Amino acid sequence: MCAKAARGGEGTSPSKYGKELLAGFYRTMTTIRHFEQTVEKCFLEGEIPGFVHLYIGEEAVAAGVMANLRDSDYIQSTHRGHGHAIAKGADLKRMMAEIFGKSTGSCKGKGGSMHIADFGVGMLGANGVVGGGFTIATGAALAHKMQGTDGVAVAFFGDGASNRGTFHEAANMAAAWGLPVIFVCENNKWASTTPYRTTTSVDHIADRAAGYGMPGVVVDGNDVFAVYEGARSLVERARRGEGPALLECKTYRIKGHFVGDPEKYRTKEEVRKVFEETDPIPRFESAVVKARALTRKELDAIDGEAREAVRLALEFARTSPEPEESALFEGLYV
Amino acid sequence: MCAKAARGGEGTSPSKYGKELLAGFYRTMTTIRHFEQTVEKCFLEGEIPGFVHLYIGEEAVAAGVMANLRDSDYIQSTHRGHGHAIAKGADLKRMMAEIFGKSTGSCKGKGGSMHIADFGVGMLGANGVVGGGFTIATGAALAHKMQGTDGVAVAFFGDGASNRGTFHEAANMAAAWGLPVIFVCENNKWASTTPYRTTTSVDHIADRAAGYGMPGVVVDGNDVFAVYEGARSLVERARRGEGPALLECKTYRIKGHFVGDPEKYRTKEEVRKVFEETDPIPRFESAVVKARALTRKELDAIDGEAREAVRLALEFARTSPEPEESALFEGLYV
Amino acid sequence: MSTITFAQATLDAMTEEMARDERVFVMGEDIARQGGIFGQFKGLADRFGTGRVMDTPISETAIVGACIGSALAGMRPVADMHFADFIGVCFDEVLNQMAKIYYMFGGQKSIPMVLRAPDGLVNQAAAQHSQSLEAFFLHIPGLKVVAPSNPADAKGLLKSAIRDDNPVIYFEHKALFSTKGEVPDGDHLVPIGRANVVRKGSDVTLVSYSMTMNHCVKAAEILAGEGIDVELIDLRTISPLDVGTILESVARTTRLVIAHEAVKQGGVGAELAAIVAEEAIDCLDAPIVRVGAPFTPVPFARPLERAYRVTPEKIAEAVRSVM
Amino acid sequence: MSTITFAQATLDAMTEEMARDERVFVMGEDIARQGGIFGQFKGLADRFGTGRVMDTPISETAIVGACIGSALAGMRPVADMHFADFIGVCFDEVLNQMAKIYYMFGGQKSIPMVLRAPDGLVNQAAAQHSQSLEAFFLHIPGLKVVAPSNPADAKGLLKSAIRDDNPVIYFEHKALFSTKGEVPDGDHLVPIGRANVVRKGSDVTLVSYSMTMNHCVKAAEILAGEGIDVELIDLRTISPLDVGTILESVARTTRLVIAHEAVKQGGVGAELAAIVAEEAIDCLDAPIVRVGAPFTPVPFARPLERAYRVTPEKIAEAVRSVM
Ligand SMILES: Cc1ncc(C[n+]2csc(CCOP(=O)(O)OP(=O)(O)O)c2C)c(N)n1
Ligand SMILES: Cc1ncc(C[n+]2csc(CCOP(=O)(O)OP(=O)(O)O)c2C)c(N)n1
Ligand SMILES: [Mg+2]
Ligand SMILES: [Mg+2]
Repeated sequence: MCAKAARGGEGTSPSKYGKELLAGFYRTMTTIRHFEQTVEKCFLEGEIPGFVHLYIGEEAVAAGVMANLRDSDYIQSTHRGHGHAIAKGADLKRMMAEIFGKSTGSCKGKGGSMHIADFGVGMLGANGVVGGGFTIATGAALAHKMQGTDGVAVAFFGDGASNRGTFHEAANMAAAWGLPVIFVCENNKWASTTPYRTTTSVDHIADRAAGYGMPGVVVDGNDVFAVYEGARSLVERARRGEGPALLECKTYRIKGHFVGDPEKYRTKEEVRKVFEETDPIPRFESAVVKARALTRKELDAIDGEAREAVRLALEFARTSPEPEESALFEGLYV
Repeated sequence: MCAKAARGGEGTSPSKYGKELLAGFYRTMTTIRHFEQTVEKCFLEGEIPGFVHLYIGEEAVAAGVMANLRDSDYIQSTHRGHGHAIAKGADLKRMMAEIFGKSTGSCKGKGGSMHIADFGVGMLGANGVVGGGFTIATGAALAHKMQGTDGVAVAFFGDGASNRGTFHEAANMAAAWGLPVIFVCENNKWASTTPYRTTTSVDHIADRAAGYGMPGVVVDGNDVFAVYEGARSLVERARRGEGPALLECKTYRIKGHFVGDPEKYRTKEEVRKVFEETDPIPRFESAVVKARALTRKELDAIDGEAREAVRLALEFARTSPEPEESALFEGLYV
Repeated sequence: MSTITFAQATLDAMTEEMARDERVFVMGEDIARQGGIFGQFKGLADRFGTGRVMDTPISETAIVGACIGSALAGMRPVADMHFADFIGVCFDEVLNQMAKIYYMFGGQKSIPMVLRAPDGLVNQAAAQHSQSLEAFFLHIPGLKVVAPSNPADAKGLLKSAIRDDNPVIYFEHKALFSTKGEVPDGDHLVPIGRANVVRKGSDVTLVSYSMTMNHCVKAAEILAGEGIDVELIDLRTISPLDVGTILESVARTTRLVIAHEAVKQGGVGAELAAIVAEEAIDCLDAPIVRVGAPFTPVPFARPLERAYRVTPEKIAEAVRSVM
Repeated sequence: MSTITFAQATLDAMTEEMARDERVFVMGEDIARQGGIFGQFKGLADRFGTGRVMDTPISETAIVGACIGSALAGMRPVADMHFADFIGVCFDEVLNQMAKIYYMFGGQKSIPMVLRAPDGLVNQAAAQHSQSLEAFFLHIPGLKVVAPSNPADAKGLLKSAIRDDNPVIYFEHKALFSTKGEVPDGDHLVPIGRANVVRKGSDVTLVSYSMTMNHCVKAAEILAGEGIDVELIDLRTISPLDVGTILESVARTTRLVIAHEAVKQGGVGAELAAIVAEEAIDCLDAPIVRVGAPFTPVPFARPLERAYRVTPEKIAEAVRSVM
């Protein structure tokens, strides 16, 4: 347990998975991609207000992790929460409406992008406070344990968030109490404008797991199979009552920190190159096609459905009414 | 660096040290012991108010660490701060007066035991907030670095304090920036009424150092030589600009958590046994006498001086005036 | 009715509510093995097991955060802050999570959680172990804040807080734990948001809460001897404030004095004074006077701490000044 | 005089003070590489190097704690909070360390430190990125708290804060950064603790600070058109309060309205109203009216955020209500 972070899930062949699972991976990733591209466009055109952080390029993490979860499992998300919500099964229409600030939104327009949430499917909320979710997920896991279920909770967090003290307190509590929580790090190399390694003292955040007596696994976060396998063993372990774990998914933040970020701290060239080489969606496509696990046609059909679902969500959001001013005063207390 | 915490300094022979150093170890330890016994007595007799946490049984840690420090180095202490202050060279009279709440105290009677401090000798204060000192010591180390000195800072903390998020934030910042700070854990097996291992997820707190890319060393905290050697290499390393480190000193809290603690959570027998077997002062005495490094007579002379210094401190505290009420309103702003 | 200590009253409340509803549990430092620093959890772990009465690491952000998370997942947690002074450690969890989740997420799930915070001056515990910090939480929408002054209210308010579906901060003064008082038997509930007129009077309205109520009772007795008839109101709930009860009283007495142990500047008294100055200034025949701690950290030494304290004498003097 | 933005004014203050005193340095998230989210640190790292302008980990307790420690060791740190909303993360460091060290340790060493906290509503940033939290710090002895409303004060107060030997929290409203104004050339200092009578008037005293001052200026113009002559006071410093200037004004105008963007309940307005109700109630010819945000978290959707805002119209209406 105290050894260096293990590496997991590399080089898995798609053909060992059933079609349904593979189609699910693809549907999740492509839905997120279309959703985020739509949000970006609408934001830049002034339709969406507030702060918006896009998940583009990191879709394999949400898709791979969430394929191991049930509705009754919980996740705690970050400020970059759309992908998590979609992968956990949140309603696209109500999500898009929320991001547009409409009364039909999942938070009735009170939250917006940074507070996207769908408690009905166990998505316990994006969080505007970086690192605010570690302890909340730990508490949800505690509830599972107290209630005698085999449910788990997942806390997503960024490389930047890994340096919040809440990580430490949650990790120790979860490990000391053997709670079924998986801390999933999306190491996308950047915390806003700050490169990962300049403010974080270790190469792999998963190396910190040993200090809590929990497994720490590093996977290629742009390989949905690697993420799926890495998460699977840790989730199963947690369901068996063997306690928490840390999964670090190495990925890259393709877009600016938020929509509108001038991105002066890195070159377009650098980003373009990484994206071309590692974009999880074409990687998945060519892997499954090559392995004859899914055909181009099947993929295109799924992609078309995803595109259509996002289009409908956009239409729903656009045509939904804004909340009445009186709603300001509603819903402060039960 | 990522390996399990190293063990350091065991089995050192006293004869390799000069007399002055040995006498210093003994003077520090025996002064602390007499000081604390006096404080305990005065508290139980109602002369001292407030909360008082005694350092009895842990003297070797302060003595061993501080023997590596200069006046210009800084320490941040804990709620159990008398021993640290004495070992760092704080004035005994003003310390005792402070604990008595007298105007001649080092904090003019405003702080008391839990806020004992003597900035003049680099003792930056006891802290009533458990874990409040990690980041402050890190900042003092940062100042050393910015000022271009080879000074260091030491943050003392308990096993209980190791679970505060501030530990994590300070450790990462110190390691990422290569700051000359040593985190010295006094693992005395108890956090108030709670046994160490029930709330802390690892056997050795030093095992957490690897997660920050810093050395983590475990020593017998009741062996002043082991502490001295363990601290020495880490302090020298920090002075050379090689960054922070964690030193875990295994010790035991002989007294109740605070003076007056009914101690219902453990047996007197358990405590008596540990104390008899591990009390750092007789251990030191027999080691140096056996090695003919210091004689019984020399030890007795030092002990006598320590006893007398504490007696004088007590007299000073007792005969000093309480602050005037008007002092309440003084010294809020510069 | 039985006469019990404040600590016992809170313990009875915990015991009854934990027996009634198995979703209720409690976590904090040194509460299971020790039974709380003030004996307020004594025997609770024996009765309900350490699965529902949990000793935690010294990790206040994890304590509050985990309670929030468990609440989202259907539990009804109680957290113990050990000393209210440490609430700053988990202030973000209180301010940005616990208080906001219900509103910010559009009412998807409320946080039925109680944060118990032993506060106030006792034992010359000095700057970091003596504070009264309730005013911060008056300024945070989404929280309820209570501060009982006696065993009966301690029990009744704690039971109401546990049953409330909103997050409640429960300030319990450390010096009150050992005080005794009569507590109604059975399922005694005190509604949150309702002040208590403890003493009817016609000359001046004196408002307080928590430990300082005891000083006000003494002050009212002193003043009665001088012919000043004090109407004494125990606020009990600090947020939401029972404005109606106060305005009604001030309308009759035409004078208002507010006393609390917390620092005067920016304290709860400021809000009360401001409300009355806004809603009922025409009723007033005198300045609104506040009695609170001076603007310094709590000092350690005996004479300094004594000078720092809000006392019956200081309260009586303030009342005299408006007559 | 030159006309510059608020952001530039703070940058000039930083540049001048860092050039003047090499003990001054600054740390925060995204300030070196990016120059601050609002451009308020642009180019500072190029000029002084990343040894004095440091990008930190996302570790607010370490940021504030390390600044405190460096101050104890002779430095004069400035910390950037990124958004004031995150000050809860390091609230214990502010409340129990930064504010108390000088007093609690008997004056051995003060903490000459500035905590910069960009606050307020901008851009529909919702519940966790829009708050105005200054009232908490009014209630903490040992801190000074300032909140400039224009570029000249921004520069002068920041320079004074950096030179002050006490810890100062510097609230800078996010919507102000891009606003322009005239700033005196050279070593422009604005004293901490001194309010500014921005507009002389005889009918009513209107007190505000930070961004809301701009709304008050507009309200005063509207009201002037209706024949109501407003005396407008920019508080500038929230703690210690310049009570003298306010009492002097109220004594002349006999009416007081206070406006701020923060939640009304428990806000700075409460303390101001309470002071006047205590010290000058006899001067008053009308209720003291406060204008502040309603008691809810900041909502996201456009119409909700609009309804939430304190506007010139709401302020004008409040003033009319006391005439
Ligand atoms: C406590 C806190 N500090 C700072 C911020 C401002 N902030 C928002 S996102 C962000 C960077 C987060 O980086 P990371 O955790 O790596 O997530 P990523 O954006 O890369 O997904 C920062 C500094 C915040 N929201 N909360
Ligand atoms: C933030 C905070 N939480 C809780 C406490 C109460 N408290 C004081 S000492 C203590 C136990 C500390 O244990 P440890 O760190 O092991 O130090 P030791 O007392 O054993 O020296 C606790 C819980 C506190 N002072 N500060
Ligand atoms: Mg990142
Ligand atoms: Mg301990």
